[in-house]
Amino acid sequence: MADIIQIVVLGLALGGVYALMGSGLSLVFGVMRIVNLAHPSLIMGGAYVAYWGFRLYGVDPLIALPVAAIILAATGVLLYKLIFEREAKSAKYSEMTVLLTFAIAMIVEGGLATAFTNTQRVTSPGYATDAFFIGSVFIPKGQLYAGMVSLALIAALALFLKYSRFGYAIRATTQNREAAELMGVNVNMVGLVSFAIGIGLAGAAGALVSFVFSFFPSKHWEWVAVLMSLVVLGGMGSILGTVVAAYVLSVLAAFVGYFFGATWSVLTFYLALFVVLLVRPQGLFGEKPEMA
Amino acid sequence: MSNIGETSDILAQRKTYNAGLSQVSDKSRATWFPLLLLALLTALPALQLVGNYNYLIHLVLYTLCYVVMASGWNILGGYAGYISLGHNVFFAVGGYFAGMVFARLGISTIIIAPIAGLVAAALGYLIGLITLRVRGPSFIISSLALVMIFRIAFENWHFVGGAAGVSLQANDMDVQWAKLPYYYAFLAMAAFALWASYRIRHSKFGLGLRAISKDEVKAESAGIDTRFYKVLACAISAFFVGMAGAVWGEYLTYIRPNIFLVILISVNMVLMCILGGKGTVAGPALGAVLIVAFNEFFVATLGASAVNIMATGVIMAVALMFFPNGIIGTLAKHRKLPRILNWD
Amino acid sequence: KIGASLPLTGAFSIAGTKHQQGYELCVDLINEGGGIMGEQVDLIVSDNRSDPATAINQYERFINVDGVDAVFGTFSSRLSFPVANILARNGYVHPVPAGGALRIYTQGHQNLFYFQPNAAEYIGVSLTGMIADLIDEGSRPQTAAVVAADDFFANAVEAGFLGTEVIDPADGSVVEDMAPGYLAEAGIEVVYSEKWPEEGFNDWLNLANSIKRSEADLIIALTASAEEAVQLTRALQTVRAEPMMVYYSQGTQAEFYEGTGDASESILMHTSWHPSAPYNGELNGEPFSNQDFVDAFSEAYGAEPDEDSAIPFAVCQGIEQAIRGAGTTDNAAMGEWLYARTADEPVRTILGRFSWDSRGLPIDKPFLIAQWNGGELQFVYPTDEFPEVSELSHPKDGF
Amino acid sequence: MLEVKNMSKRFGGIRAVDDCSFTVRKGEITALIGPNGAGKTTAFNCISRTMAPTSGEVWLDGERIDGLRPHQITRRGLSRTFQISRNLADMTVLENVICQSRTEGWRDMFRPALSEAEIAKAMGILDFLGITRIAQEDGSNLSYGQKKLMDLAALLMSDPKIILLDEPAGGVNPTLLEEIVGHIRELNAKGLTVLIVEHNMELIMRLSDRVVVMAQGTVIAEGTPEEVRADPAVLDAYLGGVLEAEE
Amino acid sequence: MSELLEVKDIVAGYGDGPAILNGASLTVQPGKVHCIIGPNGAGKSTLLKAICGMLPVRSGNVRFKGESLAGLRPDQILQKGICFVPQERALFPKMTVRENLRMGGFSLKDQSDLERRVDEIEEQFPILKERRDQHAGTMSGGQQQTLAMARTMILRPDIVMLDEPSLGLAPKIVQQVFDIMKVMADTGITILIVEQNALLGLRNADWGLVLDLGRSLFEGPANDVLEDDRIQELYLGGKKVA
Ligand SMILES: Nc1ncnc2c1ncn2[C@@H]1O[C@H](COP(=O)(O)OP(=O)(O)OP(=O)(O)O)[C@@H](O)[C@H]1O
Ligand SMILES: Nc1ncnc2c1ncn2[C@@H]1O[C@H](COP(=O)(O)OP(=O)(O)OP(=O)(O)O)[C@@H](O)[C@H]1O
Ligand SMILES: [Mg+2]
Ligand SMILES: [Mg+2]
Repeated sequence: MADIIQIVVLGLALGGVYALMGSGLSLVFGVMRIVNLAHPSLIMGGAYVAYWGFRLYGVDPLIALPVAAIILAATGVLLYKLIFEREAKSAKYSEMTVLLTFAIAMIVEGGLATAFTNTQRVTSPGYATDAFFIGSVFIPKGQLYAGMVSLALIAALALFLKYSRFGYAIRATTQNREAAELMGVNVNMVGLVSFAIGIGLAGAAGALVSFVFSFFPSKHWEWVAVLMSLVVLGGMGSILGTVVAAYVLSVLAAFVGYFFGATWSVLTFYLALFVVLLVRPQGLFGEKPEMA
Repeated sequence: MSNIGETSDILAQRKTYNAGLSQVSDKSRATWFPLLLLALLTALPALQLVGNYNYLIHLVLYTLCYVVMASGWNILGGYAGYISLGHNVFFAVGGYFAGMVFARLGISTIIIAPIAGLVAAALGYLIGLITLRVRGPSFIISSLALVMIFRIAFENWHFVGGAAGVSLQANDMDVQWAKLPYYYAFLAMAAFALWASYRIRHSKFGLGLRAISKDEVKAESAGIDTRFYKVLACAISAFFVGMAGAVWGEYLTYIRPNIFLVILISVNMVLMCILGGKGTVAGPALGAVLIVAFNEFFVATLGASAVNIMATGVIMAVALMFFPNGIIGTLAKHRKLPRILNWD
Repeated sequence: KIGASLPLTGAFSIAGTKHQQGYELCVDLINEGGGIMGEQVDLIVSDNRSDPATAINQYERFINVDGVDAVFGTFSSRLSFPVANILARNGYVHPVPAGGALRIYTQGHQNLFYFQPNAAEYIGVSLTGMIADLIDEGSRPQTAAVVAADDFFANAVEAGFLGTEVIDPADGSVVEDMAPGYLAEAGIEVVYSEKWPEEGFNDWLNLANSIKRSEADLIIALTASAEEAVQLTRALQTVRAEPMMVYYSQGTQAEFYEGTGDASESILMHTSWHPSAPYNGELNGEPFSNQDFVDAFSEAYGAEPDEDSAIPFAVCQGIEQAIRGAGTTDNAAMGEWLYARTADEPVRTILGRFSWDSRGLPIDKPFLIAQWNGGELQFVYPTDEFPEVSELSHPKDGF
Repeated sequence: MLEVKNMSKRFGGIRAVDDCSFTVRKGEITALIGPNGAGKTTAFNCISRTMAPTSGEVWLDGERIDGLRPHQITRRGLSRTFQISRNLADMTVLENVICQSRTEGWRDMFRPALSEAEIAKAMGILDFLGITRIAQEDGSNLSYGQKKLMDLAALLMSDPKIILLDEPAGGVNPTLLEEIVGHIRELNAKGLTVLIVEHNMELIMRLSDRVVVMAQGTVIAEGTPEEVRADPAVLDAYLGGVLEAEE
Repeated sequence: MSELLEVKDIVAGYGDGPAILNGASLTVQPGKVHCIIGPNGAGKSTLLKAICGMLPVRSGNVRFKGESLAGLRPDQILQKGICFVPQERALFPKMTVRENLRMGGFSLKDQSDLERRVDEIEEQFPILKERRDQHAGTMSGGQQQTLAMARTMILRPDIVMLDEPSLGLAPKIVQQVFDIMKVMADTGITILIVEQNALLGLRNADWGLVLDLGRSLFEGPANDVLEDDRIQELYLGGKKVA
């Protein structure tokens, strides 16, 4: 029994981190229809901000988090202005963005590697390698804190989207850009702000990741497929779905790893994706595509 | 208040107005160009008689390999609009099938290639039945997941060497000529792929695929068996990619999961098609030439480093932003496409 | 002109970058000393992104476009394996800095020279030897947990420990049967074994927890990537595993210590090189000791060297001596010269003396075992090689 | 010829089509009218199988077709247009139209699509509808009315036995509409069966042989145009006394 | 007669394609209902899009209350008081009916005022009240049109431009729509519609405009347009019904 609890705890702990990593991706897709393959590489950027804060000034990554978020959000603004503002008008928009963000991922990776070398990094605040023990069950502190911070951020985001006037504008733009424009929404601004928020979340996730995983510039490829699976599984653009998928799958993967071996735990994410797509093509929380 | 003239007048005016707006399509194309290209490429290895052009041959061969794969990809990704980041699964299946036959039975992969292609096509058919039920980003991501699944499967399949892979016997020809069998195999496959690509694009099947890429509900109600069309397109495109994989394995003398199942390969296929012009015949070929050339250029000038990755990213971004329909597509749209590149 | 393709980016970038430093330092020193036979050496390094196909392509380029006179090998079994075929076909001497898996050497190539002590499959003997020699009967580990990345190199090491057959999947033939395995020979029972995939594995805590719960006295973790070693260590620390002894196949780098800190205490790893090993090599026809290398490296890069720079340095020494010895850059002659080395007339490098058997594996060279103690990587075994041996600290006092 | 039996379609709590039955007789023009949201489009969708009905049967020429896939239904000679026209971007209008022509078997699939015969046939239809000039235009760059016309053209390309038109007159210029009406009549005279949804009462009255009136998912009246127009239930639910004003 | 909106000789087209409008002109007087008719593809929708800022005007000018609208974004033009319902209706398919109505008043800052206006509209259109929690995308064509129309009224703009408001509506509703339009006009909202149901449109309008070949062919009181024989033949289906 303790084993089972332990596995669930570990799954949940990892799930919290994935949830934040995936939610920015989900937001950007939801609002902008951008499948942001560069998201993981931008998370990496956030992780480097936290790393240098820790290394040079001994700043705790949790404190560096807002800084990382702001720096990355600014990067988001820049990217949007340079690239996506023009693209928004293109008919080939959604497939173009897949490739453009792929290109951005390469640029970010190359940039980070040039600036910081390809050496692996990790920040080591005391809690990163500590745990609470409850009986024989332990809860890793690092992941626990990361999970709690990420849940708080996601909740704040959800409330913002649901109740603020700007949140309304974001949703309207998501559904019908032209109509939103006609209703007096400055759609360009909406795109800009939501993109900045999404990338800012990547920055925040980066700060958390910096003490949960070790990282180096090209590592983001390892995250892409997992994060994307979560987003698709949850239903493209549904942040709630992404969060749920992150938790459910992490726990599931922990079980698979425990019973069938670590090799197969990664497979859980992809197989689950296929099964879900077979039974429910729109994902767990996605809306049914409209017909006729 | 303005006034209007006679009814017939208006009707006549309307005709001229309409004529002014209507589009004329440029139908001229230069068939001689691809044929000339084929002839030149056939003759190319003769250079070996006057010096060491091994690397040039290697590069052309490498490009041809990608021409086959990108053209194959284009049938599903370009015509039917299902962007797959998972086509290297077929590359791997073709490579492993032919490679293992070669390793165990000693039959050259060049002979096995069409069969390997069929094996890949059969797999493509099955996979298509499952994944082609979803569209857009979901499809892209599920194809990505497919690569991961196959990779993990191959890495744990000990019969084919697991993660470490299998080393294949190199042929015992003189170094100078050793590449030629593969070179001609790829040249033949590339020519075949382009021809098939042309035929399909102009067939009813191709038209149906293009309809599917735009609006599946409409296509279905137009009497097109969309499910079958899609899956067949997937199988055909898997066939080409699988064939290329078969010969590629023997050429490298090594098969292992991370030679075939790396994201970069499928990304290359996608990129070549988009850069050259997705859904056109010449696009994938042109894209393959350009991407391989960029790559070589960077290796030659910047050496290989992080800067290289960054530069590749920049080139890619710029190309996408300024040639949204690919080079062929964008030029054609502005009616600036040179005739020699109009293979459609 | 000498070419080297290295994984400067991608999964092996850490080691790859250090290899580049090793090669470059050596070539610089050769050139300062007037070059080889009066000619300056031009080193071309290119990045293969840890990708085998790219590595092959780059050696093609070195040979056919750059027209290099010799090549240096690349890092790790994964890349060395495919590269071996093309270098063999073109008749180039293939000095391998890292690529210990037996299967590379049993393909029948006549141009391979491995510049580390022994094939990966045989590494385990050093650990069990150390346990037998240095630890009292009563405090020896009785049980072991063996975890490994599903990687060419790690699998090879694992095969030795667990005593599995090494098979060539091309024809299904047995390359070598490692049975019963070093652990079994040493009377250590394997209570837990697990593999994780080569790339993209994140679930370290779970793995660590399983290891902990197996209550094994000895943890053996095998990987080719220092990053994974760090991850696993941190996870073991988090779950408060309490083994008696921990052994890794990677982790001699400064980055390992940076990532793990105090948790690195008492962790053992095998190494081909150690800064305090009193090996006397040769460069430019003159003696060049290991200490000289450490000094030169620190001066050039402002950091202490580690194994990943020292091995390629030795590779470079080997090639330099081969060219000098053969009196030509004809690779066939160089190869013959290298094969002709014996224990008495070896290639002298900062890794010690090398001579090779017909497969290209060094004859009679044991691995060293090192241990992190107080943030310093100390050399602990074998004790009879040279005087500057540190005391083994045992048992490990938690993470 | 076409028979709908007890068909129902629910969306969550909404019963868009509720136990609806009617028949379309061979060679006739039948009109399906009803207030907005009566379920006419949904009924079309269920007949052509663009949507799966919740329950009920559909028979075409004595053959049950509600289990078939949409393309199979189309191949059995039943074609439909969409209320909000769907057209294929990045394909010329000509291709849009030819796309709808029949394909039989493997060999036909790989035959060149834009053959002389097909082009001639398609151009003939476009010409008739007065939209020849947009033949090479991109299918998505059309005005609303042009899209409707293109839809109609594509429909005719498949040589259907029965066509289902969802508001073909909406947004079409009256002058042109006259011509279209004439053509539908002509086709009908040649044996084409038509089921048409329309809100233009004047058109319905002139064109149809029989009228089926739907409201809230069920058929509330059925009969000749005159009968239906006189039916008080229809007046109340649908016409709202407008017709008198028209006269 | 003071002009509220004046469009003079504008040229406009899509992207870098040919010009669709070649010097179309139009004057709009306050408080009146204006109806534009013309054959399919004449550029009627294009004209409305150009006015509300969705298409760049290549030459000529658009003045609203004497002020040029050149270079303004759609949301800015909306702020000035011009509301547009395109032919495709521009609803938010995955928002509920009520949320759609609320979006109509997006530029209102006062939330309680907005709620009140939404309530008012719901009273006027019972069907919207009934379906308030249904997603707009799942409503029937006619219901959607009703919603789109109703939504513009929330802002109480100076001008409402409707592209084929009667499209797909049942006769009963069509009459309601035109009645609402009259009410709007009475309250001082100027209305500009494009109609293919030309007879009905013109009958309910004060002023008519014939647009063909990308320019304005005829402009005058709605009755004059209705009476003109040639217009009858060319655009109204020939038969004289009235
Ligand atoms: N996808 C859907 N999901 C939920 N409800 C739907 C969906 N499609 C239609 N409905 C509902 O079903 C009912 C019937 O709609 P339908 O479109 O069939 O009406 P219609 O008769 O075609 O009306 P109109 O004349 O206005 O086009 C409507 O109340 C509508 O809201
Ligand atoms: N998005 C577009 N891109 C390019 N051309 C377009 C686009 N939309 C319309 N057109 C062209 O502009 C011309 C005028 O279109 P417009 O929509 O203004 O016509 P309309 O008068 O509203 O016709 P209808 O009564 O059929 O709605 C048409 O010939 C059409 O081909
Ligand atoms: Mg309808
Ligand atoms: Mg229009």
